[in-house]
Amino acid sequence: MSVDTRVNWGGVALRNPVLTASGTFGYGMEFAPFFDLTRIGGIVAKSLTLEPRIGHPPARIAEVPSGMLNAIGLENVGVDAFLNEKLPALPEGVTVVASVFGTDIESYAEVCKRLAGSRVAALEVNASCPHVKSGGMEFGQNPRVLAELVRATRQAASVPVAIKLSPNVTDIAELARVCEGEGADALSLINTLQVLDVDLKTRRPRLRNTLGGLSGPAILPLALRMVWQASRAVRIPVCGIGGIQSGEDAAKFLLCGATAVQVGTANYTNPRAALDVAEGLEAFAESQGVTRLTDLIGGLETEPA
Amino acid sequence: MSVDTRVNWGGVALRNPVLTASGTFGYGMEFAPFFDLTRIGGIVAKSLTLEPRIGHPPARIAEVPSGMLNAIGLENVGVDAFLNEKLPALPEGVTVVASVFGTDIESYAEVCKRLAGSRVAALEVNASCPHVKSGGMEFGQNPRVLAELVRATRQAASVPVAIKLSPNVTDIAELARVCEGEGADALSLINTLQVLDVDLKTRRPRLRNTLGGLSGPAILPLALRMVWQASRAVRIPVCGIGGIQSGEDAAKFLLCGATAVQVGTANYTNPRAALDVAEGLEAFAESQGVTRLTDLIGGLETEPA
Amino acid sequence: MTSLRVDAEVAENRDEGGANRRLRLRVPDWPGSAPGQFVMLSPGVRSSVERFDPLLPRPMAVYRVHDGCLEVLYKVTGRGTALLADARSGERVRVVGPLGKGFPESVGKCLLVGGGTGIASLYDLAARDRERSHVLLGARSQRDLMGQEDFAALGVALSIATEDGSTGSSGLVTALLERELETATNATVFACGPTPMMRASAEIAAKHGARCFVSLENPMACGIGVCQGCAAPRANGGYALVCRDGPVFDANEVLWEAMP
Amino acid sequence: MTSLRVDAEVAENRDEGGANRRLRLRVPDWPGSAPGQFVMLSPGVRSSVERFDPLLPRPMAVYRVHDGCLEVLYKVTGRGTALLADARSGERVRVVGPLGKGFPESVGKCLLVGGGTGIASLYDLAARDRERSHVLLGARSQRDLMGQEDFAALGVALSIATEDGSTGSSGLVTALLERELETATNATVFACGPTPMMRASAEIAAKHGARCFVSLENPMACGIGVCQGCAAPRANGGYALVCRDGPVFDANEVLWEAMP
Ligand SMILES: Cc1cc2nc3c(=O)[nH]c(=O)nc-3n(C[C@H](O)[C@H](O)[C@H](O)COP(=O)(O)OP(=O)(O)OC[C@H]3O[C@@H](n4cnc5c(N)ncnc54)[C@H](O)[C@@H]3O)c2cc1C
Ligand SMILES: Cc1cc2nc3c(=O)[nH]c(=O)nc-3n(C[C@H](O)[C@H](O)[C@H](O)COP(=O)(O)OP(=O)(O)OC[C@H]3O[C@@H](n4cnc5c(N)ncnc54)[C@H](O)[C@@H]3O)c2cc1C
Ligand SMILES: Cc1cc2nc3c(=O)[nH]c(=O)nc-3n(C[C@H](O)[C@H](O)[C@H](O)COP(=O)(O)O)c2cc1C
Ligand SMILES: Cc1cc2nc3c(=O)[nH]c(=O)nc-3n(C[C@H](O)[C@H](O)[C@H](O)COP(=O)(O)O)c2cc1C
Ligand code: FES
Ligand code: FES
Repeated sequence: MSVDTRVNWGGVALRNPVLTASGTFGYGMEFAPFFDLTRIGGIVAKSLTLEPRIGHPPARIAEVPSGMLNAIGLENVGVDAFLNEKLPALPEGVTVVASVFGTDIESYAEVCKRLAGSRVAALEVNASCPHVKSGGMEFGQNPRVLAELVRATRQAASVPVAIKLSPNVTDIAELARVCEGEGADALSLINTLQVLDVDLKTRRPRLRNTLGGLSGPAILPLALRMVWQASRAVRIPVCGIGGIQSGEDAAKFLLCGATAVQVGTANYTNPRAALDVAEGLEAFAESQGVTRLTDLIGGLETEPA
Repeated sequence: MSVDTRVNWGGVALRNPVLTASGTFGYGMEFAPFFDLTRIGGIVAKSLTLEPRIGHPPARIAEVPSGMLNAIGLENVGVDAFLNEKLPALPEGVTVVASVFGTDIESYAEVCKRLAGSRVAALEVNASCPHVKSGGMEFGQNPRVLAELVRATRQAASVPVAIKLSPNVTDIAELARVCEGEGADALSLINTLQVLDVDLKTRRPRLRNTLGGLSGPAILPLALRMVWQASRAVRIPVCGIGGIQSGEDAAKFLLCGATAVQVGTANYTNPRAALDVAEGLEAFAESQGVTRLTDLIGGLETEPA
Repeated sequence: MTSLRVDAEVAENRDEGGANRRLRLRVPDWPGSAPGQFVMLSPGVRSSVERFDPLLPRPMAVYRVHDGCLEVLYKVTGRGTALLADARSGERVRVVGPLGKGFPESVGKCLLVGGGTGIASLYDLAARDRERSHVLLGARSQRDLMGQEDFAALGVALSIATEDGSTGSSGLVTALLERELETATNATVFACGPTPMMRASAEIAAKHGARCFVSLENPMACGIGVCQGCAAPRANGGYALVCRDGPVFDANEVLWEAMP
Repeated sequence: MTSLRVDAEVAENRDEGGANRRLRLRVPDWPGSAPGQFVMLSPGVRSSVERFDPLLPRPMAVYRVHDGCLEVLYKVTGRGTALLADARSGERVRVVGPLGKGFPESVGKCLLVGGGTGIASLYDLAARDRERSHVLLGARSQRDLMGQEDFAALGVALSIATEDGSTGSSGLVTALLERELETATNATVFACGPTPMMRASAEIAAKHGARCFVSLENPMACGIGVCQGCAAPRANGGYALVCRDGPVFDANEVLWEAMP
C-alpha cells in the first residue's frame, strides 16, 4: 500500500506536509549534506528583513528541560542577499517559503514586494517573534495591528501568504479569525513561547536579551492546543509548529487540524530530522491503513466514546 | 553563618518562603509521613468550592516531556468538610493557606466568608484554573471580571488575599496591576498552562476533558518570565510557582522578584520535595554569603555587565 | 504501616525473558507491606545527572521481599519502564511506599487471577494463603508470563492459560476461572491485570455468586492520594482514588463501563 | 570534507582521572577531519528510551582518530557530559561531523597553548606539525590535565603548568607562553581553553609580534551554522558563527571584551 502524502497549504501544493521551521534551517543548503531536500514538503527560510541584520549580542541560546531558549535577534542576510545568493543555491525541486519580518508595516510590505516574482512558493509573515523589542511581539498580539499587517502583506505579495502567530496570547482563535478575515491564505503556529531563565552564578538572565523564546518538546502540547483551537476557528489551512521530533508528533498535529507541519529545534539535534518526520508520518499512516494523509486532518475525536 | 529565611507575603509571616502549591499537596496530612510540615513556609490546600465536587472523568493525567498534564476538574471535599475535618488534623505550627474557587463571584465570596475566623493564614483565590469549563479561565483572563472577583473576595475575607493568576494571557503585568488596584494583598503565579495532547491509538485527547494544564519543569522558564514581569508591575508581593524542583530553582524565582514560592508537581516525584527546596534554598543562600533571603528578592540584574 | 521515601540501591535488575524483568532493591528500612500494596518507582533518579524526562514515578506492585531485597517484577512497555531497565546494580532508584490498601482477608478458597503485569500483584497474596490459593495466570504467550517459577516453588495450585497455547491451556485465563468456579463453593476471586480481564473476572464471579476483588492499574502521578489523577469511577457515583482507596476494590464498587 | 550524521557505537568510555574521560566511538564511514574540527555529540540517544532532557547535542573536538575509533576527550562539567559518561560500550551516541574550520597551516615554530577542555582540540594539530610544535598545557592540578601521556608519546616538546604546582611549573600556562615567545622567532600561537586564557594568549602573542589563532568554545545548538546561537563578536563589527566560521579564528578578529 502506498500513502498519498500530498497536501495543499493555502494554495501551495506540497509533496508531503513536512516543512522546516524558519530560523532552524538556515537558508537550506546547510542541510544538503544530510539529506535530499526535495524529499520533504518544503523549507521555510530564516526570517528576512529589508536590510541585513546583525542580531543580539551573545549569549543567545540556553538549554532548559526538554527545550531550548533563544534570542537571536533575527540576524539575517537581508532580502536582497537572499534573492541573489541563497535562493539560487537551492536545487530546482525544493519548495521554498520565505519568512518575512519588519519593524513596521511598510518594511514588511517592502520585503514582500521584493520577493514577488521570485521562485518562492509562499510567504510566511512572522508576526510573532517574541524577542525583538519593537516589532514582532506587538503585531501578533494586537488584533487591530495584526489585521493591518495581514492586509498590507497580502496586497504586496504575489504568492500565497501565511501568517505565523505567537503563542503569547490569551485567545489564539480570535487572532486566527482576524487573519482569515483580512484574506490570509494560511496560518502557521506556534512561534516560540516567551520565557526567561536565570544564571545563578551571575544573577543575570541566561540570555543577554533577558527574554527569549522557548522551543522544543516542552512546547508541543501548547502548540497542539493552539492548532486545535485555531483550526476550528477558521477555514484556511494551518501549519502546526512546536516540538515536533517524529512522524507520530506530526500525526498528532494533523489530527488536531493542521494541514502541514514544520520541524524546528529537532533539526539541531538531528540534521535529518525533517526527512525522518516525513518518512515517519508516512509510515504511521501506512500502519493505520490511512491511504491519504489528508484523511488524518482534523480527525481528533473529542466527544466521549 | 545562619540565614534568616523569614519573609512576609502580603501580611502573612512565613518562616521560610517555600509553600506547597494548591492541588499538589492534598490537604496536607498526606505528607506527614514524609517530613515535618512545620519546617516549610506553609501549605496551600486543594482549591475549595462551596459544595463538594466530584471532578472530571478519567483519564485525568498524562505525562509529557519534562511535565505532566492534568484535568482533575477541581474535585474537592468542599469548604465545610475542609473546616471540619481537614484543617483540624493539621498540627498547630503549620501555616495554612486556603485556596478558593467558585463558579461565580458570589460563590467565591461565600467560600471566603465561611473560611473567615478559621485558622487559615491567608486565602489564595484561584482565578486561573484552566480546565473547568465555566469559571476559572474567564475570571483570570478578563481584566474587568478579575477586578470584580478581587473586590468581592477581598471584601468577604478576614485574612490577606492572594490572587492566583493564569499564564494563558497576553499581558500578565496588566492583570497583576488590576489585582493590586482592587486591593489584593499578594499574587501567586503561575497556574498551569493550557495544553492538549493526543493519543494516537484512539485518536482522542489523552485527557478526557480534551484540554488540560501543563505543570512541571517544562513551564519553569515561562513562570520566571511572568513572575519577573508581574513583580515589576506591582508593589504587592508575588509568590512564584511553576516547575520548581530544587532550592536553586526557588532562588531563581526570588531573583526574578518573588517573595515566596510554591512547590507543585515535584511533590509527586518526591514527597519530601518542599522541604528539600526549603533546605536547598537556605544552603544556596549560605553558599553565596547571603544572610537574609529577602536580599535575593528582585536581585536579577538585566543590564549588560 | 507508614510509608517511606528512599533512594534504594539496585541489587539486581534481571532480564526474565520477553519484556519481563526483575528488579531487586536494597531497602534496609522497609517497614513490610501487605499483599496488594505497591510502591512508586522513579527510574530517572541517577545520582550523576538530574533529568526531568520522563518525569513521573511509576506505580509497581511489591512483588515480594526476598533475600533482604524488595522485589518488583515489571514489563518494559514504555519510556519509564525502559529507563528502569537501564538501571545497573549499584545505581539508585527512588522508592516511595508501601502505598495503598492491599487485598482483604478471606475465608474459603482463593482464586487468584493474574494477567500481564497484574501477575506481580498476586505473589504475596498467594504466599499468605498458600493452602487455600489456586493461582490462574494468563498471558499472550509463554514468554510473556511473569514469575511462573516462583508461584510453582510456592507450592500453590497453579493453572496457566496462554492465548497461543505455548504453555498451559490455550485461551484466556478467564476461561480457567469459569471452570474453577463451576465446582468451587465459597470461593473468593482476586483479579489483577488488564481492565477487560478484570471486568470479565468480576462478571464470571458474580454469575457464580463469588466475591471478587480487583486490583486496578490506573495511571498515577503521586501514589499518595493528592493529585487525584488515578480516579476510578464508582458504581454508586463519584470517583475512588485507586492509590488511596485501592488499588484493591470489591469488583462491585467499580463502574466498569466508565473505566478509562 | 562532507559531514555525516551517524549513531555511533561506543567502543569504550574510560575514566581518565579527575573529571576527565575518553570516549572511543566506532564510525566506520568517518571521512577524516582537519586538526581543530569538532563533532556534535548527543549523549541522550539510547535506542531503548527516547528522552528530551537534556535536549541539545554537545560540541566536542575531534581529539584524534586512533585504532579505528574516533576519540573524544571530555570533562564532566554538567548534565550533558555526565550523561555522556553514562554511555556504555555497545550503546550508541549520535555524532554529527566533522564540523567547522580547523587550524590554518603555518610556518615556523608552533606554540600550542591548551587549558582545560581546550587541550583536546590541540592533539591532531601537534601530530600534524610534530617537529615544529611545542605544546604548553595548563590545568588547575595534575589530575585535571587531559591527554598528557598522548602528547608525551607523540614526541613533541611539552611543557606543563599547574596552578597548584602538582606537576610541571607552578602557575598559569600563559606564563609558559610568555617565556617561550621571549626567545622564539617566527612563532605562531594556537590557543584553546577558557576565554580569559585565550585572550591573555592573544595579548602576549601580539606583544611579541606573533600570530595567534584561537579555538573558541561557545555554547552551540546546531553546530552547522543555522541556529546562530554560537555568535562571537567580531573586532570589525557584527558576529561570527563559531561553528561555521570557526571554531578557529585569528585572535585579532575577536572582540574579546564583548565575548560572553
Ligand atoms: C498499583 C499498580 C501496580 C502496578 N504493578 C505493576 C507491576 O508490578 N509490574 C508492572 O510491570 N507494571 C505494574 N503496573 C503498571 C505499570 O505502572 C505501568 O506499566 C507502567 O507505569 C508503564 O510505564 P511506562 O513508562 O513503561 O509506559 P508509558 O506509556 O511511557 O507511561 C506513560 C505514563 O502512563 C502511565 N501508565 C502507562 N501504562 C500504565 C498502566 N498499565 N498502569 C498504570 N500506569 C500506566 C505511566 O505510569 C506513566 O505515567 C502497576 C500499576 C499500578 C497502578
Ligand atoms: C568547538 C568546541 C569544542 C569543544 N571540545 C571539547 C572537548 O574536546 N572536550 C570537552 O570536554 N569539552 C569541549 N567543549 C566544551 C563542551 O562542549 C562543554 O563543556 C559541554 O558542552 C558542557 O556540557 P554539559 O552538558 O556538561 O554542561 P551544561 O552546563 O549542562 O551545558 C548546558 C549547555 O551549555 C553548553 N555549554 C556549557 N559549557 C560550555 C562550554 N564550555 N563550551 C561550549 N558549550 C558549553 C552546553 O553545550 C549545553 O548546551 C568544546 C566546545 C566547543 C564549542
Ligand atoms: C534559534 C531559533 C531561531 C528562530 N528564528 C526564527 C525566525 O527567524 N523566524 C520565525 O518565524 N521563527 C523563528 N524561530 C521559531 C521556529 O520557527 C519555531 O516556530 C519554534 O522554534 C517552534 O518550533 P520547534 O519547537 O520545533 O523548534 C526560531 C527558533 C529557534 C529555536
Ligand atoms: C494535578 C494538579 C492539580 C492541581 N490543582 C490545583 C488546584 O486545585 N488549584 C490551584 O490553584 N492550582 C492547582 N494546580 C496548579 C498548581 O498549584 C501549580 O500552580 C502548577 O502545577 C504549577 O506548578 P508546578 O509546575 O510546580 O506543578 C494543580 C496542579 C496539578 C498538577
Ligand atoms: S495517583 Fe495521585 S491521587 Fe492517586
Ligand atoms: S551552533 Fe548553531 S549557528 Fe553555530
